[in-house]
Amino acid sequence: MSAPSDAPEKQVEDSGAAAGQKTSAAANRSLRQIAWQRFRRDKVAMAGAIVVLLLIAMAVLAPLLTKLLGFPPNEFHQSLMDPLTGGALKDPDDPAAGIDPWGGMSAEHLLGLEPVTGRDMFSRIVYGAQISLLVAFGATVLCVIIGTVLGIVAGYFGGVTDTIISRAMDIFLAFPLLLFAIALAGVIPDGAFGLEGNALRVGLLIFIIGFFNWPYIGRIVRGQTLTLKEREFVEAARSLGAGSGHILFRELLPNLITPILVYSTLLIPTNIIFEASLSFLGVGINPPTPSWGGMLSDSLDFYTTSPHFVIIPGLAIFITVLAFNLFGDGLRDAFDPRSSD
Amino acid sequence: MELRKSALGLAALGVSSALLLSACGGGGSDGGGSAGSYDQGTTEVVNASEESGGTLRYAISANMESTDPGNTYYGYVWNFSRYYARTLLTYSPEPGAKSTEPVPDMAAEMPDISDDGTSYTVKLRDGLTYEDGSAVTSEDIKYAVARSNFGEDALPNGPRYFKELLADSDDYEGVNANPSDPLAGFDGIETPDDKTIVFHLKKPFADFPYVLVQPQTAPVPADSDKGQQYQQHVVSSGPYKFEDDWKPGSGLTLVRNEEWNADSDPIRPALPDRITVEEGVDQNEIDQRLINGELDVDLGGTGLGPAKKGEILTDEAAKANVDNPETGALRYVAVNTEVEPLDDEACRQAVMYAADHNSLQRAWGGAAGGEIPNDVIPPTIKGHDPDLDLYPSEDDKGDLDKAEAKLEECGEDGGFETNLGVRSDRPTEVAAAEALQASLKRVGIEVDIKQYPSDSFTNTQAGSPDFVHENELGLNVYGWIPDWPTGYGFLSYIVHGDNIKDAGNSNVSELDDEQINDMLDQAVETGDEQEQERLYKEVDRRVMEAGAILPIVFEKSVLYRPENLTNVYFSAGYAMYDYMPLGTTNQ
Amino acid sequence: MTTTGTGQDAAGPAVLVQDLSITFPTMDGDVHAVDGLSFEVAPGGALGIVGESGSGKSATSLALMGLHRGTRARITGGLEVVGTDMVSASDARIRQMRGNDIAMVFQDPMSSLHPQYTIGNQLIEAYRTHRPKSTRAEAKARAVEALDRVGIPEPTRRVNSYPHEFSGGMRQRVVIAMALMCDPKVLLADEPTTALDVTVQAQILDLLDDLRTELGMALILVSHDLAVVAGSVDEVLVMQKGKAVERGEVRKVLAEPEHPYTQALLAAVPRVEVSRAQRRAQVRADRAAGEGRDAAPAGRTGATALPEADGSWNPDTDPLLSVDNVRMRFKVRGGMMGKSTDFYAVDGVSFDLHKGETLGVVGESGSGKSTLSRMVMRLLEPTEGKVLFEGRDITHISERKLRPLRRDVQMVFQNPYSSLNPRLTIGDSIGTALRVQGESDGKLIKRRVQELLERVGLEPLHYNRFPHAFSGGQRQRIAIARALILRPKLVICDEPVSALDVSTQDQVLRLLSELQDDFDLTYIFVAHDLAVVRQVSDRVAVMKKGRVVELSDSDSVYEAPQDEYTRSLLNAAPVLDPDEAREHRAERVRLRAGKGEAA
Amino acid sequence: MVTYLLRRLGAGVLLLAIVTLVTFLIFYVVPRMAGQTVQQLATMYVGKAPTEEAIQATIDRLNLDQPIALQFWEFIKGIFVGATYTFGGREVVCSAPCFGYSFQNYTEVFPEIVNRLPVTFSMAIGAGVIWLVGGVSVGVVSAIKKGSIFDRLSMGLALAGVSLPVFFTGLLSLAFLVHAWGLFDTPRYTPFFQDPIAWATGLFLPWVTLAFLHAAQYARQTRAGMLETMGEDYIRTARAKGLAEWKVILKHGLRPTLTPIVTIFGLDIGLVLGGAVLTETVFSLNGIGRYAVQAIISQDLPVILGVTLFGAFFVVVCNLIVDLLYAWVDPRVRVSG
Repeated sequence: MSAPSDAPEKQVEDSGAAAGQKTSAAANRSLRQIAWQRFRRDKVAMAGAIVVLLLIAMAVLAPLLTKLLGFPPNEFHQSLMDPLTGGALKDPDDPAAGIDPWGGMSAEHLLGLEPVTGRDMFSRIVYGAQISLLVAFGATVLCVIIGTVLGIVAGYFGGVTDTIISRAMDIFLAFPLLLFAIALAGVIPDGAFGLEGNALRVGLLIFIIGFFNWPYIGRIVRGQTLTLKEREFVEAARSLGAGSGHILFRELLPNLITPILVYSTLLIPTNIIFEASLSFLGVGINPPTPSWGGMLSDSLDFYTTSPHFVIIPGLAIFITVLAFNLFGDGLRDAFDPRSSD
Repeated sequence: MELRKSALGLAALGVSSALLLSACGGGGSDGGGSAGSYDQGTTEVVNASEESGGTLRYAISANMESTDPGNTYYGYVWNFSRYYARTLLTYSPEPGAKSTEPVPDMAAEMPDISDDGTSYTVKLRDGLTYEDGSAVTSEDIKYAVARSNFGEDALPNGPRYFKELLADSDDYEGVNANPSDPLAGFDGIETPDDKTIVFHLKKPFADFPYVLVQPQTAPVPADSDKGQQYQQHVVSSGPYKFEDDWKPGSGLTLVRNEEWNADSDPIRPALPDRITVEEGVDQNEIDQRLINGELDVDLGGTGLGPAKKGEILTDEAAKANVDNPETGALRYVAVNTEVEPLDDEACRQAVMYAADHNSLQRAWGGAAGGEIPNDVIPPTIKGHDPDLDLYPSEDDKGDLDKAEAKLEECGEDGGFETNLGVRSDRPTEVAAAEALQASLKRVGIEVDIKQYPSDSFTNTQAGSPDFVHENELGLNVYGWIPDWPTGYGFLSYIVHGDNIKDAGNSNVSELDDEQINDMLDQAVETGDEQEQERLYKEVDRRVMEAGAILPIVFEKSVLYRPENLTNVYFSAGYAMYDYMPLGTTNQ
Repeated sequence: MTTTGTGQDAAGPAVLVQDLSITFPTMDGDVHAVDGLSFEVAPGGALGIVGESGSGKSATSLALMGLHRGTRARITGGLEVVGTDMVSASDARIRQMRGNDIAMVFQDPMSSLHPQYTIGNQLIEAYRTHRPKSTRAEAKARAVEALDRVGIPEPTRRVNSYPHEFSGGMRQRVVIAMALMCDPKVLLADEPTTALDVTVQAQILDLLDDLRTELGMALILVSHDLAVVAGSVDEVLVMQKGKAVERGEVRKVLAEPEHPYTQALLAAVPRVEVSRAQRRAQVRADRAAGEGRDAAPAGRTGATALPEADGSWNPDTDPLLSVDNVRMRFKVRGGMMGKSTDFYAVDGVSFDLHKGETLGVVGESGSGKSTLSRMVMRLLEPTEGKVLFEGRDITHISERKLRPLRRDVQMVFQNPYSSLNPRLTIGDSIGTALRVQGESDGKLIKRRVQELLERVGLEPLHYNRFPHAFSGGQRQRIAIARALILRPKLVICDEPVSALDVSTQDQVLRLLSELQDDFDLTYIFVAHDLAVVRQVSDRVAVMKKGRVVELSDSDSVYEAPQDEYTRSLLNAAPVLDPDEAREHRAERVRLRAGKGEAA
Repeated sequence: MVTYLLRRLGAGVLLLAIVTLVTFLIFYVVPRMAGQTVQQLATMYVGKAPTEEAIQATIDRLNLDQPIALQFWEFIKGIFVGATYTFGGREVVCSAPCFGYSFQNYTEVFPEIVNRLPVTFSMAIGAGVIWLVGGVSVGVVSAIKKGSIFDRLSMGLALAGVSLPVFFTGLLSLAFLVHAWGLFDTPRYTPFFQDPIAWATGLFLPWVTLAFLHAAQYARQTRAGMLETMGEDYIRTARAKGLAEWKVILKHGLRPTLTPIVTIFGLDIGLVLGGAVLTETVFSLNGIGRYAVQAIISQDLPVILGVTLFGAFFVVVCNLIVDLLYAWVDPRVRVSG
């Protein structure tokens, strides 16, 4: 703790005419409007946002989509598959014609067929999005809740509270996270905490990812709170007689929403990858429910005969993560007061 | 032997590779230069040669279970450990059906059986020595049996047949109970002199020679025993010895044991000068290196991983280096006889009718992965009945009408719900589970797949009746390869009611049928082979009728024979290539 | 000390600017930062460029250094420095010029030095860039010399120090030393003292003046403050919105400004010689004139009345606020052993404050004036001493018990940009006070807030707008409204105008004065600007290092200062009259000669 | 300076202690809370003949029925003074630092980890150098050439890089570069001192795979930091001195930008040293990460515990080194701490 500076902030705003004039031009627009305008101009970010929306729509409308464009995700089509290698046949009526290098992609099966079972890849990808997004969003929400509450409390109260919470964040960051997550997912038996099957798996994934990733949000919120609490409006609120609760949630929180929003958007792709990694390592969702990471881990057995099985789930993860990253980056830039255009 | 299925895809991740070691299945190898033909090694010696020298290179996708012959249940260790640990008997070193016959190794000749069938006397050959030159004595063999079977701190990983079978030993508490005289009270084995060993059985047991094939009869000098740590350096009685101490995961190198006396050993030509084992190599990597000639044998013996298998089987030229033998393993779904509503035989039969065998076989890799079975006992074992077909259906896709009728019969019109346990890290088994789930759904049987780690599956989940009942695991994907290739060796553990255990239970169906139990007991007490075959066939039919075992495939492995490997053939006894005669043209 | 090879015409002007225009393209269209600017500076001459925010003065100085390159600024017109055209010269040529022919001193000494290199390293680098053949030792000797020249004590030792080991004033000296390394022909100082305290400012200005005369450099001094340039330049150029509105000899411009903007600017500058009474009288007169009638309450109309006779406060009654020997201790961590040491930000301050009075608190940074105001406000709990409000000891009472008291004591903060929550509408910001104090009738709150908004000169319609829609002056009005919504008795104004341009400053000061009349307020007015404090205060306390060194009625403090520190402060204050400024400078030189240099 | 270091050291030790405790609790207590009994736990380690006596013997041998606090104490004691175990009736001394014996294959945990360290170290060093040098230089060039084609391309690539899970790139490179097209040999570890060239070529693919992800992140971070630094006043000062632009960038711009990068680098390297789980598993490299995964699959608690602690240890040590570097890079830290 150091003495509060008495130094008057004498920075005269003369960073060039541009700044001055722009302020007045922007005066009648709210920050969000400005951000939205900037964001709209950012074509790449807009593309990201559109893909994100499409993905969410895809996940939500999965049953409808598969009804219209595909097959039930767990329906076998083994008559289309080569029994020996598991690959999709070029011509199901003529097994001798060999294996289709495109994995049986056709107007019926847009993304081809899963080796051996012949399940429709399109449906499985679409349903896989459900799990991926559900877990990623759930975990992000958990991160945000824990991170915000602890971050704001640490930042605002400082002292011992801050030390304890900051150390806790250090500890979480010092854990070999992935190891821990797989280990933990492995030691929890089915039926624990009154949950069973996929409800338990999803709950567990959300809990593990959320519980271990909150320090990322926590640190940002704490940092922002530290800066914000030096702002005079906090003192002003105190001098009006406002209590801590009022200051934390009425004065500070509204100012934190933007960074929280931005960073949770950027946390979602991290969480998607995390979920995929866990599924890949075999501690994900139960079969036959499809998950992207799980499909990828199954795919290595078939890369020689069905390369699409490696590529499609990988691309699904890649595109989703990329879209969220683009969206989040764009959001951050749009809200960044320093970005000049 | 323990039945393990290699989980190839994930092997790449190391995930399943930890679990995939297989007791059965074979490592690929093939005669040098002169390529054999497709499946030649299943029935003939390929690339026969007496050329010695060179380094024979093994690799395995996980870590070796153990090097200690007393502490292993994996077929590949049983096969491999013979390089440095000789057993009393071993499987006949020749291809085809004869490879399942026990022949003398350290024993001078086959055991002398007493008239009542309860005592087996074995004479040791002359010239048996350890790597330090000292002589192998009958007491060392008795000690080895004691350390691996008796007492609460017996070595944990091996079988316990001696404990079950030997007379006058129930009070014996193991080699650590009395440090001054470790064998005091162990009266089931007599060692009248250094060259004679007599086994006293509680009752006649016709398959006992097969028990003497197991590596637990390899001699261990009492003063070298370090409990589980003995695996670091097994004192060699064979043609090779450890170059350095073994640490799990860091590989093993064997060099020639100069004290080994070739005259005393009819089994091992001991061609290579050095033998190396690399552990923890990705399955695809192993396959690739076999194909490139950078490796000689896949130690695990389970054959090519799915990725390379697909590639090789579709390549006519490469196929010449492939053998596709039956491993003697049955992959099946254990239909539990206690969990409702499957406690009703009709409900189990409904499952049998509804299953789509074509789909299940595809999950196992199609025809190269195994044949669709109509009974339980594999074709290589006496008692197999090729004419049995209790649940016929068109194209093996299941008979839904019959299934529905059976459902009605057991009062579950329209189906029921149950759970299906499966080892999560074995993609093939998971695929089979999914296939079964899909086919049962056709008659309204809703199956929920529950995944468990394979390391604990037999001990604590599928192998724990309490767990099975509590979690209503009506179905479990399981597999069995016999510890020895007879009807009893195959059937007793998976269908004999007396073998239902609280933990580590392999009678996952919990089938306890008096008729079956009696017939099995009779079969193993009689020495009459025809009577045995009749009884086994009867049991086979009865098990199928009871619907306790839904066979998936009689498994086949796809073994690759590198061209620089000599004297390659498939040994049905170990369900993989016989490792002892192998030589290499690689220097 | 002639520089080699620049080949400039010694007779030509050092800087020649002709019809200079600088344009920035932005998403709202082009912004003309500078528009048709022309001036010249003779070798050894001094030009002051004065203007408020956005006048284009900084853009001009950056262009003079060629620092606009690499940005999107577009430049037209002529821009010559010692004969080289800075617009068309090659990048290499420009680099050769920088530091060598024209050097620059920047506004913020805290950030213009690289924090990770020693100052020696940075000075040597400046030298060897232009004297590649020189040895490191030569450059170091030169650096020590330059540091010595700008008045850094123990330059041989300090040359190895890092910037953070220096105070702000010292850092600015280092920056100047860096500028001097290669004997430039032109020294460009852009707001060189804005971030500094008044006494330090005086020292830096004196130093620049010295260097100019001694080394014969041309000086361009850019500032927002006419008073700062008054004593240091020969010629002054006043800029507004990118254009030069007036240019001429400094005395003439200051004495007889021609352009209305210059006039307004001059009028707005608070003058230290104007007393409280004069100021108050003028404000009231202006107000009366503006409203067309006498708006002040009865009994207060004496436009020429002296403060004592004003009757608005009476020293004999019980004081509204009584501060008794308060101290505020902070633990300062650091030092070599990581131990914390005690530091008293406020150390034994006592005073009484009566109803209707305005107490000015003046001091430089670190004097403890803000800490003092926060203790009175009970945002900080004093370590020792007592604070009595209306006779009640509030020194250590709890936050909960403090709440009702908050109605009576309020504060206006320094920085209107940070004192308003950017995420709350101004209506919410102001209304919060009522809500926190237990008022739940939304309509009532809104009505009262809107009334008050109108009173401080804003539209009631602004109720739902967010702070960013307002200018600095407007925001400060909002902050004042927030402070007044609870009808407090005492308002503490902590540097309320220091972040504002001079013209806005004047308006806000007037508003505060009017409100004091209307709402019967008592003020504690904290500021570093002596002139501002004099104009608003009945009594003035001068603080230095946590202590009050002088406390008296304002006229006596200003006209007959008792304490030496007060005198040096007054002496350092920039004045508008160039002659007076020079007198002050001479006086300072005498003082310094007496006791040695200290910054 | 010394105090500063001591303080950081103390904090690190405390951190390790807490990590140990928490890890211990999670693996020994959480499963119990979720309903696992001591018998069930022991059944996993009893081997192939899980009779009641054998299970009881296992419980006794592994002390599973002792109070958790006591088990924890024994564990901690083992680290400092070693411990004695009984296997198959034989006493085995496990000298300090003893992290216990594997429940599954009876090997001492500590030497097992140490054995695998060279692999993991090699991974971390190679990949770390690639991603640091690659990421930072791309970031710097992008920042300087902001808006250029290079900037757009490399930032596009970087964004793709951070969006590609390492197991996907790893699988792709294995499936196609190695197996299908045969452009590379299958990655494998050769000890550096045995054959440095084989060491580098054998690990090249894993390095690049792991580095790609991080390099992308570093490039983005460097670029952002560089853009921010280049807007600082002292950069303007440096330019005003007439310094050549490259010198402004490399001497004045890069150093402050690197300061936060060093912090992240320390943390990342620490995490990789604790086991690049995915990379090591994908490429079947026998490092700590793969050891850990295998231990997790076989539920081998002492190994899981040991590896986790090692991982945390590396993170803490690397952070400590970062703190030192920090003091070196940024003189302000030296005083204030």
